[in-house]
Amino acid sequence: MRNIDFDCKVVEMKNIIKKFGDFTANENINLTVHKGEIHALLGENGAGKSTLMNILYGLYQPTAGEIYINGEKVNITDPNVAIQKGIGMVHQHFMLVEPFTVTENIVLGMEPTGLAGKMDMKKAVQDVEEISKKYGLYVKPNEKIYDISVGMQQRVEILKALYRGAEILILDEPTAVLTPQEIKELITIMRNLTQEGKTVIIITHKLKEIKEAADYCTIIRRGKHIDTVEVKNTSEAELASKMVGREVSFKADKESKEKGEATLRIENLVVKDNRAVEAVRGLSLEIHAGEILGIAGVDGNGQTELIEALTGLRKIEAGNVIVNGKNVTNNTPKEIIENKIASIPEDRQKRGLVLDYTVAENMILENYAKEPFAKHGIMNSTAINKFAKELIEKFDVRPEDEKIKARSLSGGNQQKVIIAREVTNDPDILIAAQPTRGLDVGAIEFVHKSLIQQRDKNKAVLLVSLELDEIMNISDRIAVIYEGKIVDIVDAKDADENTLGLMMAGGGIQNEK
Amino acid sequence: GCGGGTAEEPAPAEEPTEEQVEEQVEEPQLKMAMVTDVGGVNDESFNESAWNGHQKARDELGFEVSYVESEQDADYERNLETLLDAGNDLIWGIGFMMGDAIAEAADFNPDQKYAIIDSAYDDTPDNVVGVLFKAEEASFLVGYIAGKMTETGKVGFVGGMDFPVIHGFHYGFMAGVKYANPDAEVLVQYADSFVDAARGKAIANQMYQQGADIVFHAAGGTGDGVIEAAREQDKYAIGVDMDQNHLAPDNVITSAMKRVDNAIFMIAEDLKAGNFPGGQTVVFGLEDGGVGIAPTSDKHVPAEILEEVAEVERQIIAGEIFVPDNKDDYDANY
Amino acid sequence: MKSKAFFEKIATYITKWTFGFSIISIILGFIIGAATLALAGFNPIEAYGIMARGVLTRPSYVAWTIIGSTPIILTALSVAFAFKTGLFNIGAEGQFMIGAITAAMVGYFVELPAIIHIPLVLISAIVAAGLWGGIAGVLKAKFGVHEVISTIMLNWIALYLNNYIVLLEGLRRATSQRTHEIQRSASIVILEQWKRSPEGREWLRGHDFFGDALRTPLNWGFIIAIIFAVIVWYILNKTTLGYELKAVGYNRHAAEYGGINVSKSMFTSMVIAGGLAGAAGGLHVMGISKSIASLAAMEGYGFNGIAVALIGGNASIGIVFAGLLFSALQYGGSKIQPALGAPSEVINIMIGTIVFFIAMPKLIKYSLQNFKKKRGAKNVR
Amino acid sequence: MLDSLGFIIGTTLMYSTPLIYAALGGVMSENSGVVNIGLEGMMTIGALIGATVGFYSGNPWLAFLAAGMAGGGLALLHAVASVSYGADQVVSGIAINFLGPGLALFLSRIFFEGATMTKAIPLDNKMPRPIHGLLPRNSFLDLVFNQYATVYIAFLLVGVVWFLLYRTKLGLRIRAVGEHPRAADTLGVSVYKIRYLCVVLSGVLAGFGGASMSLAIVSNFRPTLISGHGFIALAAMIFGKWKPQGAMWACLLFGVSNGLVVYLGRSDAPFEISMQLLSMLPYVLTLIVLMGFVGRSSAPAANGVPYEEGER
Ligand SMILES: Nc1ncnc2c1ncn2[C@@H]1O[C@H](COP(=O)(O)OP(=O)(O)OP(=O)(O)O)[C@@H](O)[C@H]1O
Ligand SMILES: Nc1ncnc2c1ncn2[C@@H]1O[C@H](COP(=O)(O)OP(=O)(O)OP(=O)(O)O)[C@@H](O)[C@H]1O
Ligand SMILES: [Mg+2]
Ligand SMILES: [Mg+2]
Repeated sequence: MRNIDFDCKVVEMKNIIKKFGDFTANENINLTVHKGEIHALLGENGAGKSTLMNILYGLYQPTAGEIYINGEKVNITDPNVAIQKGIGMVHQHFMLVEPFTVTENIVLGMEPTGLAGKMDMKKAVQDVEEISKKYGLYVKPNEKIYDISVGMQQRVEILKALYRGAEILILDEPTAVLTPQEIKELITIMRNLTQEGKTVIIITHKLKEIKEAADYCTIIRRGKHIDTVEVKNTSEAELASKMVGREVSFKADKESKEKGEATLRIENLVVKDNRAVEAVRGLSLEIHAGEILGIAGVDGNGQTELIEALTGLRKIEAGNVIVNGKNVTNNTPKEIIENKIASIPEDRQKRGLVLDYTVAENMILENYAKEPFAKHGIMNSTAINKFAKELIEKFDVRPEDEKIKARSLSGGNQQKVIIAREVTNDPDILIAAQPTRGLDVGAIEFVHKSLIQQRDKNKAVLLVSLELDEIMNISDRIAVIYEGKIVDIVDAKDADENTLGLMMAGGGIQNEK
Repeated sequence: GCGGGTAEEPAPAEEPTEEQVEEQVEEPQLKMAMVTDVGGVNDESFNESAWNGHQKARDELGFEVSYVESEQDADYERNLETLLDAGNDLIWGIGFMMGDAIAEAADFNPDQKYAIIDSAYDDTPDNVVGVLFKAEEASFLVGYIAGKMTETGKVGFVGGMDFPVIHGFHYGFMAGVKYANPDAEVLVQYADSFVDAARGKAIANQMYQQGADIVFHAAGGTGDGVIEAAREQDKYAIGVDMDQNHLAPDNVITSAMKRVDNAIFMIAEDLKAGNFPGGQTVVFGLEDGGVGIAPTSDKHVPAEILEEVAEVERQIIAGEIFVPDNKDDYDANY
Repeated sequence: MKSKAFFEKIATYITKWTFGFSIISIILGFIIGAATLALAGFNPIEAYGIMARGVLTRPSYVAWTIIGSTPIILTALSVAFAFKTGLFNIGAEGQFMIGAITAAMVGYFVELPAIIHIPLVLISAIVAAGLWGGIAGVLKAKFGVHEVISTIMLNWIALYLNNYIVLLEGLRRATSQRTHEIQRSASIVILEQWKRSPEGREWLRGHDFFGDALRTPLNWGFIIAIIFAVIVWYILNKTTLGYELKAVGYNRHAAEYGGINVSKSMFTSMVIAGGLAGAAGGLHVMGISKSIASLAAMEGYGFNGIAVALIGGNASIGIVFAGLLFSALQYGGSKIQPALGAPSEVINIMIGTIVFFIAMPKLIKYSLQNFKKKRGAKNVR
Repeated sequence: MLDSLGFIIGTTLMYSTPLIYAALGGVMSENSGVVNIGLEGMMTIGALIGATVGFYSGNPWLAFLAAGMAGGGLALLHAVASVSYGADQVVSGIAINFLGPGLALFLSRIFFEGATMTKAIPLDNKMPRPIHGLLPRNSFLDLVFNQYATVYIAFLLVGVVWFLLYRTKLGLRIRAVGEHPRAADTLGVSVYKIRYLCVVLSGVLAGFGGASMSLAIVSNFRPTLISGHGFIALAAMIFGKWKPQGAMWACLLFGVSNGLVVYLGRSDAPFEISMQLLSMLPYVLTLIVLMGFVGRSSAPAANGVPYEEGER
């Protein structure tokens, strides 16, 4: 049973105000957390959650307001202070040094040292193994970060905090990248921690998790404190409406539909990853017109490589990709696009947008050389801007200005720009990779609608996502990918979370390792 | 920037004040000025020597003198013009690189007197004097000294870049060595750089290692390395253009001097005397002290050798010894 | 109190204006330069006076400044073009030399009527240097060789190539280390024949302005440089090529995803950059030097080009003005030597300072913000 | 034959030494995420100060340290700009390359009556040659090992820098700051302090490099003494993939090819080859090696990216 000590307020944040220039991210926010409690912070993107926690962790200085730790007023000038006060934070965007080992990442800043400032690696490794055992957070101390799964990376992040003796643990959107199993594990871990008398503050958009894990939940909207509720006597719907300020529908409504013939055929495809290891190993798949095929799988099972291969960004070692009967294996991205394959890349800022180009310029990334945007190599800005205006209008991109740089758009709006562009290309096949990562319910609703529209227009949609709910929500068929192979394909109707999760984790199939 | 970007060096701070002082005391004086080449005025070489000549003219003939330095090839013309506007009576271009620029300027300003060091014209304009030096004669003398003083029978020559002006030093030296010591061997290597001291040092080291005990350089900054090698190996080196003994008092036994200073001073005298040799090419050699060996030579070179050198000098002046300044002449005669 | 508001206006205006920072940096550069001069015991006012007079007070002075600005404007355009497409072209220096070598050869060996000869020489210089720049592009695209290394190496190779070619028999002028002068038909000096002719001299003696201006090898190079500046601006901002190259420069991954051939773009970009620097070298030979000489060290056109590009904010117009300023500083600086005997490396110190402050607009922004109200200052963290 | 080999090795060491210092400087600075193309300028000021202090004090070690400090001082400017004021590091580096030589000449005039060439330092006041005279003159071993102290120190420093970067906690922090400053920041590692330290150190090393020219290879400064060495060192550092040992090998490659240029160019060489063409060897060789054997070199992830503490 939970053991919250209500007499001991470990964290009290009073009337916190944070301004960035003229932009107010936090406006008089109050937050009280008791010892041993799991406290959820809920809010849309940009509501001010990370900002608030960054203030608690000393990364930002509040413009106004007071902070009390264990009843004592503190002035957290920088993370060192926070660490002294027993605060640890796992950031929304992982703070891991890729080429470093797990151990190096964990001990960085508190390295065990011998004489002449020489690092005592042996001791460091021992320490890491010790705490990872203690809290049941399994990691490989000597692996480099880029060699380990996202799940393990997350555990490394948590260990970083615990290694510094954190009593209060802040987790900023920790589950965004985890499988159902990993999420369950995480929840158990949080429970264990609270059993140990530690306190957990978790930021998330996922109401289900809040219901499952949290004791209390503070809702923030547009930087303002809306309410703090005891989770067990609230419903997900209630939380959601508090968060967005209106009712939201969860189930994406789509009427069933007969699928046409196979538009995209993938025949035992083999693709290598950056380290020249086979990531996709003889994968075969068919996607039909008028269906959404969802690929479910744990991150790092070849999804990225599969998509890059399909879009011509990565060399195909063996196998074929056939589009409308035409073999496009190892075609250039340009040729692929001309063969009416469009894609929403998983990393919108790396692949999807030229952040220093205007929204308009980004809207024509694939068609810049085509009429009416250009003629004989000369660009026609009026045509381009006109086109951009229409899309901004149609896809409700905010702010409504085609001349601002994509960089200054918010995550969700950046995603809208990409979707607008890709959908407008009127492709036969739309590949969507993690299309809703980091977006809030509102934005998610929109993305899902657009995907379903494509399907209803009798296009083939390939959806790759780590969010099992999303897959189950909008796919017609679900293919589970594991270690570069499709282990099984099921109809969305008769799919159930646990069996899928099991397959994603490599269960259900004998021949492995 | 990288490389020659900063090879620019103007007058010492105290210069102008002195000039102004003189301006007050002296009545209307002649003005003479020079444009250095990209080497800059403190190049320990002909630019510096030329400036010394100017200063001598200032101190002894009461000239008012100044100079402009060039950073790039392209600066020559406009620097000449800067001096023109400054109202100089005579403007010097220091170095063959300025040949074209001087001709151009002289053509446009027929009333302005110009002179150029190390360059001659097929038909020299009336307002220009070309000044040439028989560097080969001085080189012959130091070559003679080297030939006499070498104990290993091997001496070396390090050239800056492989082109005519340097060939004078090269073949004059070889001839001198052979004249003094027919079976002495001369190691020759060009550094293809006037700035790479490390390479000069490496080349000299190699020569000493191959048994040479005296190395003569005509290689500007690269020569610093040659002299350095001599110091380290405790061997002999021969300097060029100016008396470079001060760089390594124990090792630089002599220098093949090109008395640009004398030449400039003499032309200045002519100018003052009102017989400026316009339209001619004046060639300075041993005869008129335009070239010669360093005064400090007696520190290392035995007196009897110096006496022989004096005799050789006489013979060269008398035309009894032929001194080559290029490969063909050398091959033909030695 | 009123002045505060006033400063605030200025401050906000300047921080908005593209070249605002450059202007301030330039002013700061002059201040530091003055301090240095004073340190060396010279009267800065006097020195700057001489510089100003030495650059502005006569047609020929202005002409010299313009002449001097031509090559660095072009090398700056070269550097800026590469910058825009995400490449750092330290190689303008070598590309300049290749352009000059080519021009000297084509200008001397080929004999044609000027109307054909001039374009021919210029184009061959551009092409040769373009290919030279392209080498770095290929090395980067195909072998992943960092363009900074390759262009540095190529500079030195070009230097020795220059010295090799200058001394080739047939091209070299007897008893000298210069090549033969290019044919008159390849010269772009304005009215060259005429102003040498007796009647030309006669007329010029009568007309002070032109007489003075035409004493200099005033040539079409500057006009051509301006034209190139416009072309560069046009390519980068109005053409699909520019769109591709900039996309690669900003985010090669997105460009690749958008179907742009990244390797090809890098090559193209370096070719164009090389071509611009080559034009500088070519025009230099056709307009001023008429021949090339063996070089003891690099002349610095490329490196000065980098500075000019930065001062000009990598924008075409900016570069034209920065080039003129740079040239004026160098030319004016050469005049404080004979006049005052003041050390001319003060000029380099000034240029360095200007570039230094241009590197950190933030510093300027912060100091300006101190004019603004406390609140304004606090938000900057 | 053996002597020729000895000569080439000896020349290689002489040529490589100044480059190694400067390249190590680059390694320090860029591993902490600050691009440093100002090495040339820092070497130049180092060379001038080294020669000057060496001449007046007669104490080479004092001179060497002074040169380091001079380089460090100039680097401090670079640090202020690129660390505190988020400057474009390339731009500020270029500025350093104008300021360094400018200042050097300016100071030279002050110290040497208006001359930009310093007076020669007597042999005994130059850097010592630890084992000078112990070995028979121009014997193989003598040619190889009878080097100035600066040469030995250079190679020693390669080891030191390697140990610092890969074996100490400071090194771990430096590399963390270079790879992912935000991560280091969130763990309470001060990105600014680390970067200041590294940039200044890089200047000190570059200053040493300059001094190793003016105190050992020759014994005076002239404006052309440092002509491009800083840029070659920069290339060597990239070539060496931002690692001290890698940079060292690159510098040695460059040195050996220069040794070969001199060796092959000697008058009794088996074949006749134009010195100009021969002089291209080091640069051509570098390019070929890069193409063939080295391939893509990858900088520290955050190299050149200004970091602002407390921004997202
Ligand atoms: N350093 C900053 N400078 C300016 N604005 C900022 C900064 N950091 C955050 N903001 C803005 O403050 C608001 C709150 O940001 P914050 O990251 O706290 O949102 P969030 O609730 O964490 O959203 P998400 O769910 O997307 O993480 C956002 O609009 C963000 O753009
Ligand atoms: N570092 C920053 N500096 C200045 N403004 C910022 C910064 N980061 C974000 N902003 C601005 O704050 C706003 C919100 O940014 P944010 O990335 O938090 O989007 P969001 O609130 O998460 O919206 P979405 O749900 O679409 O992702 C955007 O308009 C963005 O321009
Ligand atoms: Mg967001
Ligand atoms: Mg957040």
